[in-house]
Amino acid sequence: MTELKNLVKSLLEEGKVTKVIGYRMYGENNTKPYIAVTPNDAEEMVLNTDCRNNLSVYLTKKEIINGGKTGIVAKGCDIRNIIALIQENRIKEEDILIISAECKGVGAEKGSAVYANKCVNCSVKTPHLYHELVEMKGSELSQPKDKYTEAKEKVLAMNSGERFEYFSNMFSECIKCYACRQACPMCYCEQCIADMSIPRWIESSATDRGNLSWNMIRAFHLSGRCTGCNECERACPAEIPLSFINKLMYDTAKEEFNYESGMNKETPTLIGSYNTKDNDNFIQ
Amino acid sequence: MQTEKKTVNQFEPKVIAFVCNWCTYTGADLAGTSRIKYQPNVKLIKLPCTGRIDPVFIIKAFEKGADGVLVSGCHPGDCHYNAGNYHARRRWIMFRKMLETMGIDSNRLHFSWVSASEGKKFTEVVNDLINKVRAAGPFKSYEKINKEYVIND
Amino acid sequence: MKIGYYPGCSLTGTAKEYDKSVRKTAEVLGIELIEIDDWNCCGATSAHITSHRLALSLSARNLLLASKQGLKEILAPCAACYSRLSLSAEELIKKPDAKKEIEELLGEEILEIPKIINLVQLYQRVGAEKMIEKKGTGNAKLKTACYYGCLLVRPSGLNSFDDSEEPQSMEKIVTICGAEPIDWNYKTECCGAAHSIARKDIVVDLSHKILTDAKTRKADIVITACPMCHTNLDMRQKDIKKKFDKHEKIPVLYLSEFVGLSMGLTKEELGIDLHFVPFESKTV
Amino acid sequence: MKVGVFICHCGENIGRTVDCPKVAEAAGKLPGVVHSVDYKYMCSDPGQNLIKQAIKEKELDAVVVGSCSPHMHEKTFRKAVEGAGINPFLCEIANIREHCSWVHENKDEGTDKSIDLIRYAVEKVKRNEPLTTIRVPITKRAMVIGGGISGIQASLDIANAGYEVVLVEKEPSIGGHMSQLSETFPTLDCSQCILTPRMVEVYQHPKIKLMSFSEVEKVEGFIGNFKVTVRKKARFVDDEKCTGCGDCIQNCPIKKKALSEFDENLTTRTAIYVPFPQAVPNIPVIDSEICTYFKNGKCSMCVKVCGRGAIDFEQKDKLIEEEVGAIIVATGFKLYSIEKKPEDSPIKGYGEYGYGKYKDVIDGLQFERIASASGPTEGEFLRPSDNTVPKKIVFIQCVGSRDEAKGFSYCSKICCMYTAKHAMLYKHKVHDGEAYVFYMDIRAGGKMYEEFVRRAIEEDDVKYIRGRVSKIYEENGKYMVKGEDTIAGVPVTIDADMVVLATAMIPQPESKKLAQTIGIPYDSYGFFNEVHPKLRPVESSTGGVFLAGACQSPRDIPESVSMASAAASKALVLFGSDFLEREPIVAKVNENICAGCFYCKKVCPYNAIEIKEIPSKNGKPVRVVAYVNEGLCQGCGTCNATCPSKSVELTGYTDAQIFAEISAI
Repeated sequence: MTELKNLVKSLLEEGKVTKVIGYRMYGENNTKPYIAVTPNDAEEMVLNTDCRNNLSVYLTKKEIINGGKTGIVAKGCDIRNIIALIQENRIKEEDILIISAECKGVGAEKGSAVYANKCVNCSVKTPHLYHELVEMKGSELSQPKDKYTEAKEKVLAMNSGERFEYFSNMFSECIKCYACRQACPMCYCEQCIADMSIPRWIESSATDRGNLSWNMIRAFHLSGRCTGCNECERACPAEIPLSFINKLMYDTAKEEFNYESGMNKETPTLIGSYNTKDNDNFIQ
Repeated sequence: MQTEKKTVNQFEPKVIAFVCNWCTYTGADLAGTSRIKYQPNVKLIKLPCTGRIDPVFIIKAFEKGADGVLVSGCHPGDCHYNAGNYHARRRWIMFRKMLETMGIDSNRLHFSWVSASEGKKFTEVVNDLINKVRAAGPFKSYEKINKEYVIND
Repeated sequence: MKIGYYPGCSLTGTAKEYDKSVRKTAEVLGIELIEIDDWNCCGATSAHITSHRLALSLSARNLLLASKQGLKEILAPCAACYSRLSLSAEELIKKPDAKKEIEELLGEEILEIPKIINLVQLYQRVGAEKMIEKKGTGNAKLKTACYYGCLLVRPSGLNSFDDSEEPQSMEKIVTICGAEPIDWNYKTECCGAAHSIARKDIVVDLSHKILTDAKTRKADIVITACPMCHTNLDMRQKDIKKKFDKHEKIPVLYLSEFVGLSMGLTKEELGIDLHFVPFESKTV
Repeated sequence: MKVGVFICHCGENIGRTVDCPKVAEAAGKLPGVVHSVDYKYMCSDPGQNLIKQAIKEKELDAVVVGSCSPHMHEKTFRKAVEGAGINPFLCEIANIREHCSWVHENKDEGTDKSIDLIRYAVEKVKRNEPLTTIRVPITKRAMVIGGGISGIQASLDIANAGYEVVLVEKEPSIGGHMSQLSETFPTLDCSQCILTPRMVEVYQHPKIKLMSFSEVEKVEGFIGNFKVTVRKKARFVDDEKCTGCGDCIQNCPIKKKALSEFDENLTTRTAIYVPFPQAVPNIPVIDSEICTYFKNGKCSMCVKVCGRGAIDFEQKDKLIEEEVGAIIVATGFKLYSIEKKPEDSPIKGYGEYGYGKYKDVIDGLQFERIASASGPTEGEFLRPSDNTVPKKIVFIQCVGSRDEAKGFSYCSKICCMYTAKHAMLYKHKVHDGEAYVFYMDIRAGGKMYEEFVRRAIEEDDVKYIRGRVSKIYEENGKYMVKGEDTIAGVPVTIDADMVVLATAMIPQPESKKLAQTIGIPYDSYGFFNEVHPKLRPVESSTGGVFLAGACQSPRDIPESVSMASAAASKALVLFGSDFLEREPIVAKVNENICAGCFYCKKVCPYNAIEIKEIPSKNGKPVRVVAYVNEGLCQGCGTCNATCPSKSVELTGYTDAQIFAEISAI
C-alpha cells in the first residue's frame, strides 16, 4: 500500500491529475480541506480519524471539474456521494480519481473519543468504488450513543399536533443562512428554489412558516438522494438536528423501495424511476 | 351527501384538490352530469396529470390556509401520459411519510385514484375527506405559525 | 383450537347421532367445542315464516350469548340453524337500524357478531384433510352421493365457501376419506324439508327421486350434513318402498359419521346403529 | 391586466342553484377585473358577441368565463376571444356547472362556491401568457388493428379514399368471427358469401398492407405521428414463395393432435394448416407446439412435398416499425367459454349447465359451425356426441349476460337475435324437430329484427319460455333442462337432445394490455371506452385513435360496419389537413438555471427531453442543460414537478399560475 503523500506527489508529478482534493492538519486533532496542485503540496496531505469533512461537495464546483482530472481523498461514506453524483450526471467517472482507505470511522468532533453519528452502522467502511488505496491513520474510537433511534421513538410517541409543534419549534431556530445547503454535496442546483422570487416558493425571511417550508422542501428534495453524511447538521450554526429528517427519508426509501443512495452507480435513481407495483395502500 | 343542517358559525373546512385533467377532473364532471350531490367545501385545481403535481403544492396549500388537501388522478395503468401517475405515486410515498412524521395529520391529506367513469367515487372521496377534516377542526397548528406574517407572493 | 357450538333442537332429539358424531370427530381432530350456554331456537320453520322480527331476535339472542362468552366463531351443524344464524348475523351487520331495534328487545348490545360456519367448512379448514388422511381406514372405494339439500350452500352470495348450484366441497372431503364421490343430479334438490311429518306424501315423492338418481348412478351410500334431510331420506325409505315397489334401500349417513368411520371410530361410537336403513360398510 | 368576467346561466342549469347576477357583481370587485356581466346562454351567438364586444369596448386583456366544464366549451370561448383579437390562451373557464350548480343544492353555497371558482380563475388568468398553437405535420397513413368485419370495412374505406392502410391481424387469416357464422340475421343470407369477397378485396387492394399473424407490440408518438412496432410472428412458411396449393397440409402426418380453432374445437386440424379454406392470405402456418419437426427434428414431410421450397423451420418473429397518423382499433370480442374457467374468471357460476361435461351442450359459435355449410357436418344438424339428428333442442339466452350474481351486468345484445336465427335454421332443416328458447326478455330493436323473432315464434313454431334454467343433467340419454316458466308460474323440465347456450360476449383476453400499450381507456370489463357515448362514439380519448366494432361493447354486424365506416371517416378527416394544430401546452427549459441533473429526462414518458451543450465564448462546452423537443412533448408536466430547481416549466400550467390559484383560497 502506498503512502498517501507519496501517492499524491507522484500523481501530480506524472500529470495523472491536475489537483488532489484532500485534508491537511488544522491545529491539534483537527483537519481542514486542502487542494494540492503542485507535487510539493503533497507534503501537507493527511488522512486520519479527524478527517470529518465530506470533500465530494467540491466536485460539483465548475472551477474544479472543468480544470482537468481531479484526484479526491474519499472515505467510503464520501464515495457514496460521488456515486450519487455520477448517477445524476454531475460528474463523469473518468474525470475523477478516487483515493480511499479502509475507514476507521471519524471522531464526532475535535478530540472526541467516540465516532460521529454517521459512522454508526456504516456499511461502507470498506470502500466500494476507488482507484487508489492508502492507509487511514488514527486511534480506535468507541461507539457513540444512538441519538437517532432515541429521537425517532420520541417523535413516534407523539400525536400529530405534538409532532407539528415539535418540528416547527425545532425549525424556528433556523436563520435561513443556507449553510446546510452549501455544505451538502447533493445541493448543486444553479439556482435553488429557495432563491426563486417569481413565483416565491419559500419565504425569504426567517419566519416560522418559511423555516418549516424550507426544511421540508430541503428534506424532500434530498429524499432518495441523501447518503447521510450529516454535513448539513455539522454546518448548521443554529444547531438544528437536521439529520433526523434526512435519516427518516433514508429509512423510508429503504423500507419502501429497498433503495439506498450512493451504493451502486448502475441503479436507477429512486425519484426518476418507478415500479408498477409500488405501494398503493394509502391511495383510496 | 349533504350533511345535516348547519348551525351558525360551524367550522367550514377549506379543501383544495389537485386533480388530473383526464381522469379525476372528468370524473368530477361526471358527478355533475349525474347530479350526484356533495359538499361544496372543495375547490379543484386542474393539472394535466398527477405527474405535474409537485408535492410542494401541498405545502403551499396548507401555508395558504387549506384545512385539507386531496390529490387525485388516473388509476395505475390508465395514465393518459402512460407513466405520470407512477412517478407521482413514488413521490407521494416519500412525501407522505415525511408529512406524517412532521405532524400533518393523514386525515388532512388524502390520495386517490378516480377515473373518468367514477363520478360516484369522486363524490365519496371528497365527502370522506371533508368529513374527516371537519371532525379534525381547523388546521390550528399551521394557523399558529401563519398568523404573524403576511407575505406577498 | 376452540370453537363455539350451537347444536340446535334436532341434534338433541331426532338427530342425536349427528350431535354424537360431530363431537366425536371434533375430539379426534383436537377441536374443543364450547356449547353456547342457554341457547334457544334458531328461529327456523315456524318462526321465520310467521314473523321476520321474531326469527331475527331468536337468532340474535344466540349470537349475543355467544359473543358474551367470547366466542368468535360458531359451528352450527344443522343446515337450517346454519342458514338462520348466518342470515341473521348478516342482517345485523348490514342493517344497523335493525340491530338497534333487536338490541332494545334483548336489552343488551351485541358487541361482536360471531361468524357462523357449518360442518363442511370446519372439516375443510382445520387442516382436517391431513388428519383424516392419516388415520383414515374405512370407506375405501365406497361410491358416495353427496347430498347438500337446499340450505347448506344457499342463498348464493351469503357464504362463498362453495358454488351454490354446483357445489363440490363435500366431494373433496369424501375423496380425502378414500371414497369415490359420484357425479349425480339431485344434490341440491328439495327433499321435502319441513313437510316431514305433516305432508308425508310430498316427502315420499321428492325423496324417492333423489334416492333413485343416487341409485341409478351406482351410489352405495348418500351422505348429508342436515338433520332434516337425513330424516326425510332415511326415515321415509319404508314409506317410499311402500309406494314405489322397485325402490332399493340405500343407507344415508351424516358427513360427520362418514368422516368418523374414516378416522377409525366405530359405528356405535358414531351412532350409526340408530339409523332406520342399516349401513354395512365394506371395510369397517 | 384588465380582466373581463362572464357568468353564464346555462338557461336554468346554473341559474337554478347559483345566483348568477350576484356572482357577476362579486367578480366585478376582484382585483384586476374591470368588467363583469352575466347572461342566459354565454355559448350562444349573442353570448359570444357579448364577450367580443366587451373585449373591444373595455379593452380587456384576458377573459374568464364562468360556465360549464372546460371539456365542453373551452374551445368555443377561446375561439370567441381570438375573434376579438385576444390570444386564445388568455381565456380561462371556471367550471360553475358540473363542479358547482349541478352538485350543490343550497343556493347560497352554490353562489359562494361559484365566486370562489371565479376568483381562482381570475388569479390564474392574470398570470397566463399568450401562447401560439403548435403545428405538427400528419403522416397520412392509417393502421387498423383487427381484421374482422369491422377492421376490413375500415381498411377498405380508408384505402378507397386513397390513403395507405396497414391492417394487422393476430390470427393467420383475416375474417374474424363473421367468417365462422352460418347465416346472418335478419335476412338469413350466407355469412361467408357476403364476407369473402371483401376479404379478397382487402388482399388485392394496392393501398392495403396486410400483416396477418402479427400483433401490435409497442405504440409511440401521438396523433398524426404514431410509430407502431408490430411483431410478425413466425409462420415457418415463406409468404413470398408459398402459392397456397395446400400440398403440405394434405401430407402432414399430424392429423388429430390439435382441435380446430375455426371449428370451435368440433374438429381437428393438422400441424401445418390454414384455419379455413377461404383464408386470406391463403398461406399455411405451422403449429410448432405439435409439429414433429419441432419436437425431435424427425419429420419434414411438408418440406419434401413443397414444390416451392417455402417451408422455413428457422423463421423467427420479426419486429416491424410502421409510421402512421391514425389508429383504428377493431379487435372484436370473444365468447365466454364456461368450460375453461380460469381462477381470475369474472364469471362465478354455470357449472350446473354441464358445458364441457356433456358433449351436446354447446355454445352459440359451435352451433354456427354445425349450421354452416362449411362446418364439420356440412350444414347437417347432427349432434356432436353421436352424430344423430337432435329432435329437441333447448336454447338458453343470457348465459353470463345480465346476471350480476354469476356473470356480467351488461346485455350481450346479439344473443336474442342469433338465438331466434338458430332456432329458425334448425326448424327449417329438421321439420319434425322441436326448439325451445329460455329467455329473460326479447330485445329485438333494429330494422326487421322484431319481425324476425315473431317469424321464428309464429311461422316456425319455436317455443319461447320466459324464465331461467336452474340446471341441466343427463337422464336416460336425454339432457334434462330444468327451469321455470315465469309466465305460467310453473317449473318445467324439458328432455332435450341438445342444448345451446348463448354465452356472454366479452372483450378479447388481451384487451386491457393492448389498451395500455396504445394508451386508451377501457371499462371495468375490458371494453374500450369512447370519449362521449352519444356525440363521439367512435373516438377514444387519445387523439388519433378510433374504435370500431365489438371491442367497444357488444355489437352486431350492421353496427360494427357502421362504426368502422365512422371510424374510417374520422381518420380521413384527420388526413384532410396537412398540419395538425396542437395546444401549445409544452414544457420549456430555463437554460440559465438548469443544472443538468436530467431528472426531467428520467421521468419523461415521451423521450422528449434531450441533452443540449452550452458552449463558452471559445466554443468549448462548459455545461449541459435539458432541451425539450416540442414535437414529442405532450404536456404532462411530470418534468416540471420533478425538477428540483424549477428550471423546466409547463406552459399553461406554470408554477406561478398554480400558486395564484392556491393563494386565492
